[in-house]
Amino acid sequence: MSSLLVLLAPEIVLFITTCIVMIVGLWPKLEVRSLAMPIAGMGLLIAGVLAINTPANPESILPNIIPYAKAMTAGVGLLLVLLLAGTVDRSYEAAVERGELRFNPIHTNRAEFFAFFLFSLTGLMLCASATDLIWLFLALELVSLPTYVMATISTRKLRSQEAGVKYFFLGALGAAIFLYGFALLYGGTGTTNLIGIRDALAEQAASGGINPIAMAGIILSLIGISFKIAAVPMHFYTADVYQGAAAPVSAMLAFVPKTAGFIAMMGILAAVGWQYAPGGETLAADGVGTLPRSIYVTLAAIAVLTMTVGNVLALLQRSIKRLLAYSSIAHTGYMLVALIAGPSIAAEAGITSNGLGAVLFYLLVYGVTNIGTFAVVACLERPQPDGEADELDDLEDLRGLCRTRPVLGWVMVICALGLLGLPPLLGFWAKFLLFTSAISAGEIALVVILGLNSAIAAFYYLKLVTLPLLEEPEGDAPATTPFASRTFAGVLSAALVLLAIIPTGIVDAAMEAADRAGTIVPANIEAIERSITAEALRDEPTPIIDR
Amino acid sequence: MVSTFASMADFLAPAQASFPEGVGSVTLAHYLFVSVAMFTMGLIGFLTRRNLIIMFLCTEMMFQAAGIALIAFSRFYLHHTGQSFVIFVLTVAAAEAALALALVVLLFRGRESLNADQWHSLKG
Amino acid sequence: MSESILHVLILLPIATAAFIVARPAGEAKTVALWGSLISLVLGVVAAFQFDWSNAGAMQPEVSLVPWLPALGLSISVGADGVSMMLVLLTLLLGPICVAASFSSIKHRVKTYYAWLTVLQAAMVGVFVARDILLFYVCFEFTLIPMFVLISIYGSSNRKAAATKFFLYTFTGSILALAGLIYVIWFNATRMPVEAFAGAGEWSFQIDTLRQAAVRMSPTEQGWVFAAMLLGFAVKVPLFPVHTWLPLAHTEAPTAGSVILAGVLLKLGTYGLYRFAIPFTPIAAVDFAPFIGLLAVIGIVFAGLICWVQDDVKKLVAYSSVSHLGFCVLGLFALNTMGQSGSVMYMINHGLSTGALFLLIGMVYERYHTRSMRELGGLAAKMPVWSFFMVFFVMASAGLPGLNGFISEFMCLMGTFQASDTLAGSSIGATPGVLGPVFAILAGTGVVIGAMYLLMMTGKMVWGPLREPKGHDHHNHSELADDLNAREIAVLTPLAVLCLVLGLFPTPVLKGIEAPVNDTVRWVQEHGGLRLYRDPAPARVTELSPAGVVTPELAAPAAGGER
Amino acid sequence: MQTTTPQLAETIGALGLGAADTGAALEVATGPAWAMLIPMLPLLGAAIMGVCAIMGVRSKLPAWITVGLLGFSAVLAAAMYAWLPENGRAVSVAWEWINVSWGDEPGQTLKANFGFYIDSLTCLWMLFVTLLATLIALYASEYMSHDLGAGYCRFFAAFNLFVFSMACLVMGDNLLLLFLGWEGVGLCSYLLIGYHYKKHSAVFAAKKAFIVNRIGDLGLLLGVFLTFVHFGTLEYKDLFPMVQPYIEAMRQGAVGDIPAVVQLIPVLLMIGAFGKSAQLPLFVWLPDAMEGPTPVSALIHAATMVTAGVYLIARMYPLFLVSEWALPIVAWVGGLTALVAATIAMAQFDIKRIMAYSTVSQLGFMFCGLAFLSSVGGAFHVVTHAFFKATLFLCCGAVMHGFAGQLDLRKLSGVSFMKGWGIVGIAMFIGCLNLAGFPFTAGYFSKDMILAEAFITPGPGYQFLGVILLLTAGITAYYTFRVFFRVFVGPKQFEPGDELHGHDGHIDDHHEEHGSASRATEADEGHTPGDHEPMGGSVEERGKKTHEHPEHFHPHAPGWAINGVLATLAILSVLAAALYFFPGADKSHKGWAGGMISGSSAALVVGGEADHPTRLAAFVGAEPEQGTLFGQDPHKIMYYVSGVIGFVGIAIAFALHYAGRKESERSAANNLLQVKPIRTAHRWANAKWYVDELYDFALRKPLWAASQIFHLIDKLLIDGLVNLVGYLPRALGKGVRPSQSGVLHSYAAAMAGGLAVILLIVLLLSL
Repeated sequence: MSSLLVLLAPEIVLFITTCIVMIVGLWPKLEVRSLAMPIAGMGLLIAGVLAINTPANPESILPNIIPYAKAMTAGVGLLLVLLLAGTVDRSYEAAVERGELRFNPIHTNRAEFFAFFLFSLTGLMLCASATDLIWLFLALELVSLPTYVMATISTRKLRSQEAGVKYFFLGALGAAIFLYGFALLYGGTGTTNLIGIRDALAEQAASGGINPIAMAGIILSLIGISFKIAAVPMHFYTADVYQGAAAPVSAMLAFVPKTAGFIAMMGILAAVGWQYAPGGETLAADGVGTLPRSIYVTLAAIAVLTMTVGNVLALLQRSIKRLLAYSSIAHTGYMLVALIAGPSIAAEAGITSNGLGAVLFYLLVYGVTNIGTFAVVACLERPQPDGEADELDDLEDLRGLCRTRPVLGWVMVICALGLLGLPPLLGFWAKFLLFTSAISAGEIALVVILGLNSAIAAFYYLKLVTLPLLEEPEGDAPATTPFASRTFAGVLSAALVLLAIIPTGIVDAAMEAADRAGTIVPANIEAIERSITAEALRDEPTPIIDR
Repeated sequence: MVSTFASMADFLAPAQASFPEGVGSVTLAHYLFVSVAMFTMGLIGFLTRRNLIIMFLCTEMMFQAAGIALIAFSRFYLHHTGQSFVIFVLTVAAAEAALALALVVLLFRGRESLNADQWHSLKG
Repeated sequence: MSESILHVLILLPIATAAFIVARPAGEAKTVALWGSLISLVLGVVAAFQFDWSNAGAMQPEVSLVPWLPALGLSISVGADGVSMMLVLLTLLLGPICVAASFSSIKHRVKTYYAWLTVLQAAMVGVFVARDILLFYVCFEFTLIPMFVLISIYGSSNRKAAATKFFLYTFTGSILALAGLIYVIWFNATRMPVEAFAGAGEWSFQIDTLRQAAVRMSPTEQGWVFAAMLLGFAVKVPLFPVHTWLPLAHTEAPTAGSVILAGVLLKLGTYGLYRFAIPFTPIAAVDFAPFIGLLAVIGIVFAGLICWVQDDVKKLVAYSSVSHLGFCVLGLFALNTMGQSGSVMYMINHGLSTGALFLLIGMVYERYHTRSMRELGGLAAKMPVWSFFMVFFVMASAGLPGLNGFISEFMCLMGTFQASDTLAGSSIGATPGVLGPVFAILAGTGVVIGAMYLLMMTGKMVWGPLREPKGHDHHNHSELADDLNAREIAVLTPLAVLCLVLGLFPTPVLKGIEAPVNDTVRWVQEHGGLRLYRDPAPARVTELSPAGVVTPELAAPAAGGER
Repeated sequence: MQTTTPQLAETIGALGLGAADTGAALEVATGPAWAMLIPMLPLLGAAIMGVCAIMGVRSKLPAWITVGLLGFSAVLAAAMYAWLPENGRAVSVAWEWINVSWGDEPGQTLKANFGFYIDSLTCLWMLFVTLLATLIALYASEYMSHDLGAGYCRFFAAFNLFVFSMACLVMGDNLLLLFLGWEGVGLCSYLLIGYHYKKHSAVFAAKKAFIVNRIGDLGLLLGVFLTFVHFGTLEYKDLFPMVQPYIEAMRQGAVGDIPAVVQLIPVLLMIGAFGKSAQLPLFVWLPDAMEGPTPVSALIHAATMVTAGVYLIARMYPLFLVSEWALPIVAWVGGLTALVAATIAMAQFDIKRIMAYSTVSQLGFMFCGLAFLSSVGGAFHVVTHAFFKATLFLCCGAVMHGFAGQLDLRKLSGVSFMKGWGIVGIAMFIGCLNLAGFPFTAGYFSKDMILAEAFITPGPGYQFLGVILLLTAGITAYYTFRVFFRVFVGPKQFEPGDELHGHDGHIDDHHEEHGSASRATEADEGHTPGDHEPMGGSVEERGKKTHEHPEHFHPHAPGWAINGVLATLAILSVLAAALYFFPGADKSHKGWAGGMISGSSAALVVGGEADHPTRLAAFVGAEPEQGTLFGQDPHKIMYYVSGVIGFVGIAIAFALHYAGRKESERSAANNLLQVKPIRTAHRWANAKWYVDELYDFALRKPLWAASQIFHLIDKLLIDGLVNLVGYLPRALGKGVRPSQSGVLHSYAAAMAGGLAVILLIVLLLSL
């Protein structure tokens, strides 16, 4: 039990922080209320530090994932906290400040907003700790439910409410689907423990194929979770929600549920394993293989469709947030490729071939980079007739930004190039790992499609580069929000993207996190070891060479 | 197709023995059928109805379909995992319901309507 | 040659760029000029330190600065003869481009010079990279500065041109990356550790990967080659994927065009030379006729298109397509003559076409048009300009005695030689798959080259003076009618080099001979060219007592069998 | 290949032939370093001219420097001749030019030095090249004096550069250096033809010359490639010994033993020769090249550069000998060119153009000489032709200079009798006699050597070619004297040309103040851009612009430099005949040139002995037979035949163009033109048989159209495809966009549908 507490320490810290934030957020004194954000940050910091030192959990199907995943959550969470400043209650607080209104805890949103945010992150961390389908289900719901509220209340505009309604109802539908999938998976294997499921599935596969009910469960789970990661066919909400929600919330939506979804998918797929013979659903004799065929085909189709749909739709957008939403869909597709590739059997040869590690690293990079772009949107505003300033969300608003608001402009330029994956920025290394892992798994076709999609993506990312950097500004400089922390968040992420020169430790951590995931099916360990040896022995140089 | 169902039937065959005498003729397959039917009905309801509250109720129905499946499987395997899962599902469903109602109220204030089709200004 | 000097060559431009940004705009050009001049001096120092007697080997022997140890990535630099030459070319064009921009760049000066300098760092990085990822990083990074230079400082249609340039080359190079990664993976997982140093590891060292790559099966090689070809052919640009170039050239500012033609296009041919061919020799041999065909089509097709151009810059841009066709043809002759010629071509094209772009830029600054309908007979008004124009046109047309001839001759000769059919009976032939037919077809490009270049000269330089309507230089530009001292100073080094390389190319040829010989030998060993597979006595030779081989008597006998 | 290998020497010795080449070539001496000065002095001159231009020298200094340097070169050439040992060969290497190596075996190193090969053939050529260049530079010092300043410097820079290039061409010790010179003279020709760069016709002619030459050069280049590929070397000293076995095979009639590759080499090389020496079908550039200043026409386009083709064949003679096809092709091309060019020359009115066509025609003779296995005849004709044709051109130039650019023979008459024109007239007369082949002139002897061989050399249709050449000789005599009788004798009458001096060069200097724009506009109206102009400028066009002040015009008699040079050249032309008898070591019809040739690669045999028996067996088919003509020594017969034909030609010219002519415009010939067939023929010949138009129609226009089509293909199809590919994602996006309708239910339906589809797929997959 105590070991479990150690594993869950970050979540516990976050939960405590949440409680404090809830109270503080309702405090009558503005100074104290304002502490909600710093306190949330502190909590995240502590949780992150704790997370780094979390030991491996042998009971988890992804035994090493916790430190990395939770630290990543905390780290990106910190950036998000900076970004979230002033998202809600801005006009209300201003009115209170001016003395027009008296503070009334009923009318403030601050407490629940930050609390929900922390809850969501807690859920994300729990996802990483999950060893059981029930746990996973609860964690996923804990991630999602707060975000529904956050999207809805992020602005007082109707579009936020529209975003909320779409997000919530479709989210519930998605949740129902993966819940049903979980139920079937349980039915097909007789256990909800992921390791148990893994063993049961391996046993089934070895004795004539995976049980159809289990298979249906896996498929339904994956599709249901596709909603969280915004993959086809569950991606429809993405653009509408990101556009409707305030930019900081969109940034969060692009990271938190997506990460949760990917971690959940990794868990489920790890239970399935990547050791099936290509083209069949039996275990590969040498332990080197891929996902079961139907899952493989499903995921591959989803991956291809997701990146393509995301990119081609992003091409047409004028709204920055919509564009970024579609780009977020596309990135999901990219990551799916690595997920399909899985932890290469050649993992011993080099960590660069571990697809799960690549996904984990990509998630971090994507989160950071994406926050940079959203931060720029979050920092720019246009005064509205109704007094409440509105975000600038049109591409044209970026025109000449590097000249009028150099900091924001450059943040946009760097982060867009990072998303594009231009070397030597952080995004390139992330994409590079996707490439290596997918090629290691022999997914050449997927890699080529990924490459072509990156090229399509270049077109709209270039817009994000060209407009601020190269165009001459028109008219006055756009107004900026008075929240320095947002700018700081942007600068911070841009700096991270730019100073990609030393992500060594992080890559290491990501790879370590994914280490041994899914490769330790007991029934297969021996076969795999044998195959590795055979591999080394078998490979003689082709005859041409030594002449 | 045939083989799939055949293997399914194989899997379900011992189920009959596991259930108590009183409901002897009701197999796991029956429960699953009910569950699938509920899920499908929920889905169809979600797709066809426009009222936000009814739509939400439909998702609840889908949740409960999963619940039925879980309980059936739980009984089938003769352990409690599935049943405890259902407890959590119910909890979550309750939380969701609370949230849904709050949301619906908020939305109603915005548009004076509960028709889901009202919300289509964000698109493209 | 020390490793640090190469590091400095990469880092100095970046530092210069930072300095430019930090200083006021007025000082930008001075700083940039000094920075690039210092780089050039350092480059010359490096060239002196370089052990030319051992030009075939990468120098320094070992270079490893860890960069991303997690990925096994290091900053590993070095140069052999070929790299050194191309680095020198890059460094030479640096100050020239800076100085050529003094009068034409008036707004956003700091941005301009900063990007121009950063670009130099990336280009040097490409040529000295011994780590495949460092290469790729630099290769890709060149896109950004060029993109910025074109889209801010170009002419009217600049944005479309820049976008097209970026997307086109980016698409290609991503696929090339996939191919390169495949090789990396192959080495890491399919190579037994004992095969060679670095086998079975996630290594990014070009030398290591080359050894692994040739062990791939022909099919694998084919795919990897195709991927790399896509990436590099776009950059070259080879015939059907060339359409971005005329657009980019036409719209780019003068210095941009110079860099583009002078160095950036060479990244493609260098990539083919350094990666595509030695990595996948079997595929290179198999694909050679196909690529040869594309190159020949490019030579003729683009050459004829030049002939009907009105925009003189576009003409020179298309001529680049045509010229680079020779370069690619030489590479795929897969013999020393062709490949040395090709490397020479890279250098020479950089000098002469770069100079042509400079000249056109100078006229454009004065007249703000590049249309040969509006502009002509400038010899009457700009004799110095005309002298340089005719000079560089002749260099470009491959007039013997100037640099262009050496490389054109060698590429064609290499192509001609590379014939398995002839290799049996003729002692000067080498194993290869191109042969006389390709040389003859490409040779028509020489005539076509004369046609369009002289057409251009005839219109621009000779004939009665034609100036754009309403042109009055007094209110147009502060520039003198003819070239001023700065402009002459920009052109003179290029002209001198053209002459020197035309008359005394041997030192350079010897510098690139050793590495090229290594490459060729490598390709022939691993690519399965006929004579090496079967070192049959196809060539009858007899040793005289004096130890001198006298093939002449054997030749007719061997010939008679045909 | 520096040492003789015993076996090889033995073999060659046993063959008993080619010893002159092989023995010496394998034992190549080191030439004197000062021989390298012959090309380098002109190069230095070119550099000095550049300095002069930069310094703005506006005196005749450039000319004097040029004359001095070239004169020194000529002296050195003479010294080189004197230095030349008996049958000696020497190589002076200046520096290593190109060296690419990929192995140690023969044929694995391509080496080309900037080195100079000195043998008697080189000396023969360099002697007349440098001598003529010096004289013509002197002439030009006066002729170009209207253009003092930058133009003057430019002229002499190109002039010097030309001599340098020509020296490289002739002296180069390898084919690549020859090619350097080959293209170098082409460049100088381009620059000098286009000297009057403001004239469209000049620019066009220059371009045409360069491009047409480039076509030939491509052939030459391919020949060089093939030479290297087969023999593994480009250096003469290594190359020639390797050809010997083939020569032996040829001598024994074993043509089949000679690889086709080897037989192909000369065919490729000769394409280059045809281009440079203006033979069919590449002759069209030379007449247009007359746009250049006359000294240029004289030196480059008559005396020296155009003989480069002859030199090439002579130099590579061993290779030509071993090819079944090469020499017959050369013969027929040469013969037909001679005839065609002569017929065109008959109908021209521009005297420079007549001379140009005559040059083409005479070059045809030289080619025939080479082809008839009489390299001596070819070379001798080159030398004599160089002198008398230079004389003729310079006389024409003097006329042009004096009469403001007037060159139309209908507008000039009796020039010799005008004050100060005596020397010109006499020189012209001597030149004409030579060209017409008047007995005992140099031209007579050299032409006979070629004509005679036509009838005794076995070859495909050579006898018939001989007849053609004889006919051509008659025509030559006619058109030569047509010029003389029309222009230089007869009633004194003239109409000045439209240029005050030479061409429009110096007009600029005076009119600069009027502003360039107005002049440009004028020119624009007057001309279409050069590229669209029909090929060739014509006399008529020039005649359109009437002279400004005809009344005040006085012919500008030549000064001392022109007269001096003309006199010298005329004397030299006469003296050249002496070469035929000097040094007389050989049979009577060999002469000095025979001595020079026999010691070089162009030699057919060793020494003067055993001439006909060693004629190559391939041409004979079987047994070589002693050639005779009407049972006599053909050379002797030819003395009479060609003498008579020359007389006839001159007589016809006299009758048609001198007898009874009262004014410049009309002569007896005009009556003849009333006859319709003659008029038609005249019109066609005057229009140069429409060859230019044919090329324009058959080559240039289709190529132009193809280029336009390519341009369209590039723009629409290739780029269009690229753009389409670029547009595809957008199109796809537009197609997918409706799915993002913003309606909750459609999203839900799509999600459910997607779920269903995926489940279906999985179901199907698991079957």
